[in-house]
Amino acid sequence: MKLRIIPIAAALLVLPRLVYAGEATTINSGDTAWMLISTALVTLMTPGLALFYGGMVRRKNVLGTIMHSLIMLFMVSVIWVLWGYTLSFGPDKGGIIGGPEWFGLNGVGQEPSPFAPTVPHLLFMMFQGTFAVITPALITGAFAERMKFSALIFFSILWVTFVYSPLCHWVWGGGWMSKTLGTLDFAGGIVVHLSSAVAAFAAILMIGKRRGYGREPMLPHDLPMTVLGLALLWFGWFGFNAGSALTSGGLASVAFVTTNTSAGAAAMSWMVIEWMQKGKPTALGAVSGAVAGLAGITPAAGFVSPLSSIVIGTIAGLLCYVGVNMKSTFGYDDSLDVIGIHGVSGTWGTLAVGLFASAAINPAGKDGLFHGNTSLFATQGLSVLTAFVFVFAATFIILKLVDWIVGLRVKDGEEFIGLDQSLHGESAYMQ
Amino acid sequence: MKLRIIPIAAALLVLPRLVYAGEATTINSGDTAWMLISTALVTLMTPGLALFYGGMVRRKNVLGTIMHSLIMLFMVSVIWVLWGYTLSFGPDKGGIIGGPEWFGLNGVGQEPSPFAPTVPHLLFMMFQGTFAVITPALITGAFAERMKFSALIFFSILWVTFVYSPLCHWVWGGGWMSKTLGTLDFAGGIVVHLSSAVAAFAAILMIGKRRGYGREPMLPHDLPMTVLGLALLWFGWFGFNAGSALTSGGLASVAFVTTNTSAGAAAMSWMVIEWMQKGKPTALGAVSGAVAGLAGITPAAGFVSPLSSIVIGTIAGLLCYVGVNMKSTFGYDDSLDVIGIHGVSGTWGTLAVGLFASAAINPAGKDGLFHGNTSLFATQGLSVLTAFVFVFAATFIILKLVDWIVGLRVKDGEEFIGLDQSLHGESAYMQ
Amino acid sequence: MKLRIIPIAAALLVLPRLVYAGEATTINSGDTAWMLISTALVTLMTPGLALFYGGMVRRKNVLGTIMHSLIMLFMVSVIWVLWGYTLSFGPDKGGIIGGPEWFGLNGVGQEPSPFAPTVPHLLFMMFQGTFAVITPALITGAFAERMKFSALIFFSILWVTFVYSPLCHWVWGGGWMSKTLGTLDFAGGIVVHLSSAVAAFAAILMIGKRRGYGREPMLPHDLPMTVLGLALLWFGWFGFNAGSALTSGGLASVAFVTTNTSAGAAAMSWMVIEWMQKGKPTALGAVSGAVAGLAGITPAAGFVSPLSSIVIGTIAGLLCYVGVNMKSTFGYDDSLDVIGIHGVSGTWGTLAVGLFASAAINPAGKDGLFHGNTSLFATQGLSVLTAFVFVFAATFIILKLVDWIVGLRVKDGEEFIGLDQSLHGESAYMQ
Amino acid sequence: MKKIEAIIKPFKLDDVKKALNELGVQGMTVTEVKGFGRQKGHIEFYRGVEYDINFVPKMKIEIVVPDQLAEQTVSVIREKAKTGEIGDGKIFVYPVENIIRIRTGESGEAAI
Amino acid sequence: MKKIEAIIKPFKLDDVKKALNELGVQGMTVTEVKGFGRQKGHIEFYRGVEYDINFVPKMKIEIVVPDQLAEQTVSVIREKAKTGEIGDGKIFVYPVENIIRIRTGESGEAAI
Amino acid sequence: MKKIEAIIKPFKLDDVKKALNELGVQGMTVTEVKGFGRQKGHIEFYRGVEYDINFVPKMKIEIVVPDQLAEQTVSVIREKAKTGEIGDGKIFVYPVENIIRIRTGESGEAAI
Ligand SMILES: Nc1ncnc2c1ncn2[C@@H]1O[C@H](COP(=O)(O)OP(=O)(O)O)[C@@H](O)[C@H]1O
Ligand SMILES: Nc1ncnc2c1ncn2[C@@H]1O[C@H](COP(=O)(O)OP(=O)(O)O)[C@@H](O)[C@H]1O
Ligand SMILES: Nc1ncnc2c1ncn2[C@@H]1O[C@H](COP(=O)(O)OP(=O)(O)O)[C@@H](O)[C@H]1O
Repeated sequence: MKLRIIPIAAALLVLPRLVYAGEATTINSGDTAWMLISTALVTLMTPGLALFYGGMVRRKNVLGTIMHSLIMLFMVSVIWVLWGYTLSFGPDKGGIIGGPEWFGLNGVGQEPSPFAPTVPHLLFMMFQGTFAVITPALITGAFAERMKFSALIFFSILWVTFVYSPLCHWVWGGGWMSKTLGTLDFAGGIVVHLSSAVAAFAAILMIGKRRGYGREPMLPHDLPMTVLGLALLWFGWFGFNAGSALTSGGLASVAFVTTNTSAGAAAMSWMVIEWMQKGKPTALGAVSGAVAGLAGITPAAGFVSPLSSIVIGTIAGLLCYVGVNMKSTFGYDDSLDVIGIHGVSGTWGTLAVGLFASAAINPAGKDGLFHGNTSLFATQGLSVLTAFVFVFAATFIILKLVDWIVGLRVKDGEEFIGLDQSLHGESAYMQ
Repeated sequence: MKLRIIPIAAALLVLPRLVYAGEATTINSGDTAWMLISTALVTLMTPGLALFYGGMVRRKNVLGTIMHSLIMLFMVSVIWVLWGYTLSFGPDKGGIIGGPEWFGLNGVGQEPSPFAPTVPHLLFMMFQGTFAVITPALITGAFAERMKFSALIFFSILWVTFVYSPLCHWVWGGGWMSKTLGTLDFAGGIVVHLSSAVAAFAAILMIGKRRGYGREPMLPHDLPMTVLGLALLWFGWFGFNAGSALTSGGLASVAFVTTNTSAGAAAMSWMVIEWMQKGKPTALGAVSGAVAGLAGITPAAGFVSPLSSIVIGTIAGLLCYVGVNMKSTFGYDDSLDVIGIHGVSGTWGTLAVGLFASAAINPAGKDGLFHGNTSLFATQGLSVLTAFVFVFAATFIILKLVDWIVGLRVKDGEEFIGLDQSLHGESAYMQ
Repeated sequence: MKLRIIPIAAALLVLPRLVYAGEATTINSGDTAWMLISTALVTLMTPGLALFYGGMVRRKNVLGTIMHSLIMLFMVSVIWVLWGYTLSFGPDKGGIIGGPEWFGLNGVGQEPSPFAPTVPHLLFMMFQGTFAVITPALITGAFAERMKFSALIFFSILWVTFVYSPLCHWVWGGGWMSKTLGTLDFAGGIVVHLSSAVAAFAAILMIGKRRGYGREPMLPHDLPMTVLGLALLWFGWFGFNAGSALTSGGLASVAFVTTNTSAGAAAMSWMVIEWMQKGKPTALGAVSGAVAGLAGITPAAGFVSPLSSIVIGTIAGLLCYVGVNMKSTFGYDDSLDVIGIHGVSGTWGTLAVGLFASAAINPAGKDGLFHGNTSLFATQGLSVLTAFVFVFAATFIILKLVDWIVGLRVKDGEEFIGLDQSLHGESAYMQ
Repeated sequence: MKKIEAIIKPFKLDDVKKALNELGVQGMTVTEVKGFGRQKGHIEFYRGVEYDINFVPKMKIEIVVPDQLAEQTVSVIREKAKTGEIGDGKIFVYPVENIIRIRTGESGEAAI
Repeated sequence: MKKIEAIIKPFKLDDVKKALNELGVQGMTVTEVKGFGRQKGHIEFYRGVEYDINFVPKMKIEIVVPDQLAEQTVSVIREKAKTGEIGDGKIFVYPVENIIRIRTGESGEAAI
Repeated sequence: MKKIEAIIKPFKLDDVKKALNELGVQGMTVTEVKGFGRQKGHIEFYRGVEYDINFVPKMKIEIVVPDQLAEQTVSVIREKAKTGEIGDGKIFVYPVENIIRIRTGESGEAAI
């Protein structure tokens, strides 16, 4: 057990506390309280995302879009218990995948987790489960307003099993990325944001544009709903990032502060550039910037100082502003900008770890370029590339398969009427 | 003091920790942190329910429906401090009711709670108060869109005093059900869900159908609001169920995992059966299934394994799907399906404890049928029956009284115009 | 270090625990867990306020109003890290202001906070930051629907720097008010509610009424949104008030209970008086009453008993009901009643400390009038007056300056079209 | 051909529609409108301030019918929309010069 | 009898209504509509993309009046709805063949 | 002058508007309406109960044109709004007695 913990300590951030081996085998009630609530917070992010996305689509597709996220909460919650957790965190098989030993949570109980020794194993499992829930939900923004519901279900089952679980194992579960390459990803720059955006990219290539894209306006039908979604996301992100400390204490506090600061800085930088370029600062721009800042700091949250997080956030806001504009340049239809926001900021944040990380902040981390260590930046860059290639290829194959079995896209008539009525047989609003 | 704790340990789940009597008299900061946030989470459930219900009614009744829930938060918060807590948890009088000794929280302070020895007594009081708030709020779904507001207020005062408080005492406060019968109810299958549904049943019989029920369509006016309500309910339910461990640790983690898993499984099973039977999986169906799964696991959350929770949730979703369809069969008007969802799943979950409970999961619990103990199932069945009879009779009498004093139902004209305008003098939406 | 802590103990409420000097220098994981989540809760209040306010304005101004609050979350989050925290809590300079030593969080790290010795300094900083975020957001209700966005930004930067930071230092950061005067303000009756309302008062005098005020109806466009806002505020207020205990334990529990009870009582008292006076209890009235009760108990939450909180809340509801009606009497246009609600209840709550405080509840507090100590009431009254004069004068000067530089008010045409379209170039709703 | 336009109480819509279908009227177009007339609105309160909401929600039904059906249509609406209380609404009859069915291009009575 | 239909700027509704009441016009029906005309819409931005919102919200007022009131009604509306800026809207006058009050069955001018 | 009123499928609005502009029609007024006709609605499910939503959302376009433009306007709409499937809608032509531009007071064809 010990042998497995040490090598992955960097990624897992099981802090100095680990050093006191004697203590490490006891559940700590304060750490557990923080992980319980962090897990609840991350769970809330998925419906938060449903509303964030739901407000941005047209009125006829709001329930369909919300269901894209909710189905992950429903389905992946069960999958994770059955086979997702053991594939991701089960006993390592050659650095590639977790073994099937913990299928159905066999052997995963109330005892201290091997990954977070002051917290019950079941709780660590659940915390990680919430990440597996939200990652595929993020992807759905790319093909909103045109994906078949049955296709989405097949796709998600396969994607969580064959893309998310291995990648998660490589980075956090004791696999080769953290062990051999030394990748640092505090809370999911690669595992969550980059991976969902690369999957989105593959999906967009396969599924094509919405009917009338570029000709008809496709405007958000309810921006206050999107603002509400952002509120829940921001709130939940404290669990996501500060919870990734896996303990309650100084490191969680650092991650909390960098998360909040980066989000604020990114929202401001998006607003300022939009104001300068378009003459008006929009609410949608501001909340998009905030998400950019939250996603950007995610891989770095527990490795950098608050001042660095201002820089990381500010740049995340600017880059994602450019990112969403790429859409017009290249003419693809990424409905809700998964690539422009999560792809860009996930990549930026992962590289930023290589620049700003400081071992003084987190002894389980490393120093980055600005603290005199050149190698980490290369490691991070290589990790991004590897993840890109793997996720793209695997997602592409899965989508081909699903397309072949049930078809990815709704019929023209269904798309026209809207997914709410055609796929779900309901109207979101009456009167 | 000790004498009182031991017999009710089963219901209170004051874990192994209790064994170390010396330690048990100290406040634990981690347990307290978890109970503080759990209490906040459960408090949030009542406005969550307001939105869940509010989205399902017609546009003209949304504020009226929201007020039905909010008034409980406002009013029962005060009642609980004054007399509710002492009736429920005050020094036991013959197994029937708590004595008046703690009226106005006299003697209830910052010292360890007799029911949760690592947590301040005031905090245990408040945690329990949130349950007393939401239970009558659940009932209001049954008579939505036609109940008089003054009648609701009278009814709730009486119901919390004469139905909720005794029942709560019997099951959790050291009364006869837990002490003599040995009922297990982890977080409120009987006390909350069954009791609210039985009260709903009595209310429906008394108040009759909505004007035009069965002739006019009465469709949800804003389903995204209902989805938001579900999000807050699911989030808050972690406090409800995992908070019912009364400590931060392994047991809370188990309850957390079973809660989330059951909810996911139930949402899926409802969706699947609806898809098969009606050809389309609806969003309202999915979120209804989720509530079925959450309510279904409530009495069992800290007694069963995650795998059992998949079974419990799946069956809860199916049974409640059948449950809401009973309405059409029998022709009663349970506006928002309190019986079909909370009644069915509360009953199922309570019985399921008798099937799936495992003393290996929770030493303060017992083994159920599938772990070789036949008696628990009978106990649970008997508890359901007893609760049914008591709640039905008592609620019926209270309603008769209220009807006699102020009348239960709004006038035809008021119902027609809608409660928002006729009872509250406002419109929910402008333009 | 010790020297600084002792004098401000009253305001900071670092409880008996402090006595054990040895223990006090260690981070406590339970206290930290509670402060982490409390900080997240208070962060959520600002978007909660955005929705609370957003629902009350006309449809054409909802995004503009939401942005008024969000911009504080974005901007003050960064300002606080850079210079706000050090001005408020940095090494004291003559009781007037914190020194610049902690600029950019220099020297503020994971070690125990001098203000909350069981919690990392960074976390205490962040917790306080959330208060600095929401206070200026509260002000914006006064000039909703007519303020220039650029003016708001300038105003907020100056206000947080020159009004909030000094005042916060005086009361909580070791400045003269707590040290010399002995002011008690548990969670922000003066620092947050009174100060925002006085600033609102100055702003209203400067900016004038909305076009058509008094002639055209200016009705809330979406009251369920306001109810949702209240739900998030109430939920977050547990972090605000119970988090202000800075530890997880008895004191946090007291503050939690008084907060919830006061809110319930105030909502009821507003509803009852409205019912008696206007014939109908409104939903907007009830939620306004709840906010009155929450704001009213804020300065007293950790100093008074639950029974006292019923009295404080009840009176807060009644006073604020009268407070919002002053608007009609005096004919000013406080769009969303910042004065009538936060001003009235902040003042009442601060004075109520002088009446109801009990050293038996909180040894770090004092006894009030009803516990036989006359001096505290005078202290509290004097503190209110001082704060009023300072905030009014300083805000007035800042507004003059901003008016002179960019102008406070949008053009007539912009106001007429609505801020969403004219300032932000978007529509909140489509179709 | 005539255009019959009726302003009715919203909850009467279903009854009117059913009766018209029985009469053989197949198509109609319905709009939500605000009515001002003898029937007054109501008072609402927002934070103590009273507002006079002086319109009443109504439904406008538009039906184009051949001349010979006009009278019957009017009397069916009159009968079904009537509650006898103030605010029941009005029926207006207008001349129509032509009508064209978009799908087929038919015009005149054939297009109805 | 004439039907006067006016497309006006929404914020002028109250003034117009008041003036018409003073003239003795008791009833009217109002609908929210989208106007396309000389007055152009505006630009909105969503994540960097510019959209041309090319309609303008307008209010449609419909009033049926006896012939002798028609001219005055038109001129009252014209006066009260005017800002002098583009987009003030139009007034259309149509013939009405009959009008029936649902509540009483009265018809013709008596029903107005 | 004629008033052309068309009930069309909502997604055809843009095409129709563009074509009319090209024809020289500058102004029009659009309202969201519910259509009842041969095209039936659809079924929705709420907690297992089936509801027949029997109206179809439509757009109503109103355009007042000089007599000589009427025919062309009608045929442009017919062409552009047509999908060939049931529910394409109808075009009604009504007489207009007068039209006044509020801003200038012009009346008759000059005001269009
Ligand atoms: N002169 C009118 N022109 C247009 N619509 C009218 C006119 N008079 C009444 N209406 C419409 O008819 C509705 C009902 O009229 P009202 O005077 O309230 O009652 P009643 O129809 O019983 O006389 C009004 O709300 C309005 O929509
Ligand atoms: N020919 C027309 N038919 C129907 N409605 C029209 C017509 N022309 C204008 N309108 C309506 O009148 C409104 C105002 O017209 P517009 O050309 O913008 O300004 P103005 O009335 O000052 O000439 C338009 O928004 C539209 O609703
Ligand atoms: N007699 C009528 N009077 C008014 N509107 C009508 C009439 N008939 C049809 N409509 C409108 O035209 C729409 C289309 O008519 P429908 O019968 O469905 O198809 P089609 O136009 O292809 O014959 C209807 O939804 C309704 O709004």
